[in-house]
Amino acid sequence: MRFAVIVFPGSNCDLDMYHAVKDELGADVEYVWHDETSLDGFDGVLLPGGFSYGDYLRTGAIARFSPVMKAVIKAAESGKPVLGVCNGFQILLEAGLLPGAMRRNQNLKFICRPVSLIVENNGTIFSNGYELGQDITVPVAHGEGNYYCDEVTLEQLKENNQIVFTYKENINGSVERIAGITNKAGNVLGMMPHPERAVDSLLGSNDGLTLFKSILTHWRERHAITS
Amino acid sequence: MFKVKVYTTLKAGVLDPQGSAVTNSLHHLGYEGVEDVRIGKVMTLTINSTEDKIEELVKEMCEKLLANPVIEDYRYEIEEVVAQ
Amino acid sequence: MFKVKVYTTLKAGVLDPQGSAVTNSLHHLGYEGVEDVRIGKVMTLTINSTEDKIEELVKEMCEKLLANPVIEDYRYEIEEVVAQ
Amino acid sequence: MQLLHEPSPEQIKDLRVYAEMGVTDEEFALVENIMGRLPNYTELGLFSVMWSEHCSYKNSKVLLKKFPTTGEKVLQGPGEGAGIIDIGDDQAVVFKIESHNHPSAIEPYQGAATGVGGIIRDIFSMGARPVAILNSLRFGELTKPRVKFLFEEVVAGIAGYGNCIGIPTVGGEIQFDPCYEGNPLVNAMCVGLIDHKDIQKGQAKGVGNSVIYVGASTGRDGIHGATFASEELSEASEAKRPAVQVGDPFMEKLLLEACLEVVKNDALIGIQDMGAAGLTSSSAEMASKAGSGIEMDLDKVPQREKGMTAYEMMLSESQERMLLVVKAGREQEIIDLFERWDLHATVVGKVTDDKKLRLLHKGEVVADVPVDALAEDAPVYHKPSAEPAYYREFQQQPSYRPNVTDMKETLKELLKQPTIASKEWVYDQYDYMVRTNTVVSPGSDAAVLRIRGTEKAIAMTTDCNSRYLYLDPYIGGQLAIAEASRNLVCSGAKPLGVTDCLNYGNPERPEIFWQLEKSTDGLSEACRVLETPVIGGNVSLYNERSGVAVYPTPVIGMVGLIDHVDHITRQQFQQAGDAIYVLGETGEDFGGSELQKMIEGSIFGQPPTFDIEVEKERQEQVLNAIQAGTVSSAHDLAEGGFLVALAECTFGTGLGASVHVNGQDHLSEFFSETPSRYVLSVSKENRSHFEKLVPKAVCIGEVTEEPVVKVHNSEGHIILEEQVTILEDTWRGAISCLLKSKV
Ligand SMILES: Nc1ncnc2c1ncn2[C@@H]1O[C@H](COP(=O)(O)OP(=O)(O)O)[C@@H](O)[C@H]1O
Ligand SMILES: [Mg+2]
Repeated sequence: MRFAVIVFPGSNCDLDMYHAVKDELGADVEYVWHDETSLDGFDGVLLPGGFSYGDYLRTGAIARFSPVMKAVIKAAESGKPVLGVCNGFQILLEAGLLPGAMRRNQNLKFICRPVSLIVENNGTIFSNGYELGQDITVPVAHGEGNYYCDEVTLEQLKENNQIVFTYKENINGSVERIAGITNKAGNVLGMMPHPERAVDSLLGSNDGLTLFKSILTHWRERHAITS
Repeated sequence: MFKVKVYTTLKAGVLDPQGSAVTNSLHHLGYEGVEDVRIGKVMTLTINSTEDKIEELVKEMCEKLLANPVIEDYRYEIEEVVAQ
Repeated sequence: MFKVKVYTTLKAGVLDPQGSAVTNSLHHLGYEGVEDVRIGKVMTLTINSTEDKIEELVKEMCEKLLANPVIEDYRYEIEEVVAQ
Repeated sequence: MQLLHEPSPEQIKDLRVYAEMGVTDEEFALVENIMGRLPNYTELGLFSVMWSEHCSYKNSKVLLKKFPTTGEKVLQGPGEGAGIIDIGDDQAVVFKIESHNHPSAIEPYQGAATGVGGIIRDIFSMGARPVAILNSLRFGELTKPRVKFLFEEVVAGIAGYGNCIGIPTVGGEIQFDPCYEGNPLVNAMCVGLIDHKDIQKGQAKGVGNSVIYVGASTGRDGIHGATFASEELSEASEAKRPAVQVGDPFMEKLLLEACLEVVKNDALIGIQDMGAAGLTSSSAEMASKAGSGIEMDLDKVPQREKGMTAYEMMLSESQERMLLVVKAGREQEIIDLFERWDLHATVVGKVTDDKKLRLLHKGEVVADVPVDALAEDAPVYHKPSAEPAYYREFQQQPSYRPNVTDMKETLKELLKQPTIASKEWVYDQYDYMVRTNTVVSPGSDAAVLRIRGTEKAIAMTTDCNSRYLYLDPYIGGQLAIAEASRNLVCSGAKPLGVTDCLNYGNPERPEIFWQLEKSTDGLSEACRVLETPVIGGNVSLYNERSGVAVYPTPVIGMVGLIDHVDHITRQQFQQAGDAIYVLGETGEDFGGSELQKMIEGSIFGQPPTFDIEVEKERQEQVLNAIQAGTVSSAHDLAEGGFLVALAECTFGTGLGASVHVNGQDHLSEFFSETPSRYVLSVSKENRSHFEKLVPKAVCIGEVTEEPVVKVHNSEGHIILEEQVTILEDTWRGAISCLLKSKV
């Protein structure tokens, strides 16, 4: 399986994502520059965290016009797994690939620390390796992770089982403690916590590695069936 | 030449963490009468264009980039100015 | 009851990285005519007061909290409204 | 400072216009002499910034000479953007600390943010990849609204810049004391990694090569910032302050990545950031170091504002700009490389052989000045020095002993002091994990980063207990170095070298110069004994407000090498049943202690007694024991003394400690701040090996399952007992509690 890590001007967790996939997951991975127009040849797309375009105007607002985003949308539509972490999540929201929007954290401060997440849905491409209801430790590092959506959208998220992770404690004010959601089709996941920072116990936790392994497992299964 | 002001504000009903913080601070400072503060952005654009479709243009920029329709409302003011 | 709008903008000469980023982005989107964007804040305050010194009050709030006089200019608009 | 007409050279002399720029009569005469004519306004501007204390170190140079700056592993000592030390495998660490005190006093968010931005540029302009940021902060007491504001904004500014650019902020230190109220200190340190082959020098070599400008365009912000930083703060200085510089971390992220690509290109000859005195210092220093000259056409300099004069452009301190020297004929390659990062590089001049800095503007030569005169020939002063009266008085006082009745309450009160309390409120706002190398995050004695692709790790810390320096700058100076070094040793690292930031009051006052003199003596001596050469630093003088000078505060940044990640050690206890040892006898040392400050509201008397040789011996033993794999946790005893340190070892672990004290002077055993002491925990199987390596360590008890701190006396009676959660909550919540309180 071959992953693309998209690099926007101002991305700064691209390296972490790259190493998580390459060194810890052991899969193929390449950086893809924001002005590329094709993602053909990649089986999965990773939008890393950081401050694309300085997070100026609104987080993710400027990056979503990068040429590569057309290819990301195409990949999403074709059913490939697309994972947006932190700023990557914010870009997916601005691009309309996921519903809702981000506001500044309730206490208006950047928060960086390992937090407990609850796995709300382990039936997705991204979470099949977790137990339902499992309590995992994954770091957050964001200033605008206060997820918002209107009530209608929230109902839909629940109905379609799109909420994958919630915070055990509401650290930032998010609606219903939402930490990560998928699109309706289930192949696009956006999450504020950083699974790529939790892949090596030397650095505290490797609970995030399961997420990457889930993607790989899913891909292998599908591949085994179709080939 | 146009001077355009675009105002974006959070939609009614969307909780505004920054606004709440300012309200609290104002209370702390003794301005108890302040019931509510909402914070938005004002963007001042200088546009070099003789276009008569300036309004359409501005609207387009707002919808595409300057505002996020999921949580924000916007309005604008357009003023024609003589270039110095 | 008053509805007060406070506008803060960066002083002339103070770098506005946000504004530059938006200008560039608009250029990329094909709006070449946009020469400059400066980004400021608009704060909408609802103040429950019958005070006739409302203007003084608002000025004080701006100086103390709402604006950062070192890098920002501010102005305000005060409108008296009938409470619903 | 916008003038409709710049004064003529004659007017400058006759009306003493130079005085407004901080140039003295003697210095002006010197300039006239060097030039062989009267300088024009622009030329005088160049001299005034380059000869300011901030750029020339004219008042501190004589003292800096005393520092040991060489060593087997030193690849680059003072003199470039940052110092460099070899760590083996053809890799090296690059680090430097710098102050941004005055800008932060005026506009704390942007002041702190641009301070971080500036120090990062120093590191990547050496060709190194910045891997960590640290800081050292000083504020007044957290009870005043203005202090709270400064504190919150400074922290937000550091976070805002570091988080956005994606370099982890992994450590720092903060002290609160009334002497910093009007003049807070904001020092930022950056650490980078480099392969030996990539080391750059800021030199303008090769006649005809091109001078290239890249980064943000030049505005009127920060004009005369260097001069501003070389004066005391006052109401008057606030009025004439330059337009505040606003940081653009996004621009710097692009610059950083692009420059790290450029240094791999052999078309690059030299590169330097535009820091203090911007275009002036970068061009003059690059030329001076290379023995060449530079000619620049200011019309080509990207400008943000209309109608800028040569003077304004040369003195602007707009942020996020770099100056490069590139081989003639290969400019386009470099320009294209920057273009890929959305950065516009422009050729603004060329290297000449006449050792002059020549500036053209609108077709005319507006300045023609010898570069060495600017960069090298600033006057050097040896200011008069005088022992202050307070010092004599303190020395004569009897040794201070506090009056304490309730030990447990005292411990809790100490844990609440903001200088001791958890700094979680602060570092929660810093992304200390980005780039996923941070093994020991903020909250231990030193931060530790692994070096990817090797078994090694580096440890880093900033330290300075300025109270000791105030009481005795010589001993205090030694203590600052010793503490930094001890902190590295506790994390399993061998200290490599020092960067220092000397924050003092007005050196023109003999008592202040005396402090500078004595403390640099102490620092130098400790560096020599502990074999930690000074490879760079920064001097910030004139830290005064309304005649009140800050305590002498030479902040020490230190980096150490851990030869294997297995040796990384934390201050927290690791498992129940481990034996707890204390290394180092306890004396009656309360002068300048946290307890004295808490009880008396001020500090006086003499600082702790200190023996640098003993310090060295213990550091070596502890490091040996750690490297032999016998130590589970290690923590040094600092502010607050033994009980505070013991409690800290339990925090965040869910464990407790049961210990006994043998002496009769419980007050000293609990709270004295005798230096060179450690609390170590050792697992059962390692005890005998450990005791051989650290023969003087005394076993005082053990780590317990039950989360309680218990202290017994020599008869076995419990003399102090408290739940860890109660102690921990007090300690963890103290700062946010102070910030919320309305007092
Ligand atoms: N306190 C100090 N101790 C040792 N070296 C110092 C000290 N202060 C300044 N230096 C050295 O003097 C040189 C010039 O310093 P500085 O002007 O701050 O550098 P830059 O031009 O990069 O800002 C640097 O190499 C710096 O490391
Ligand atoms: Mg510098």
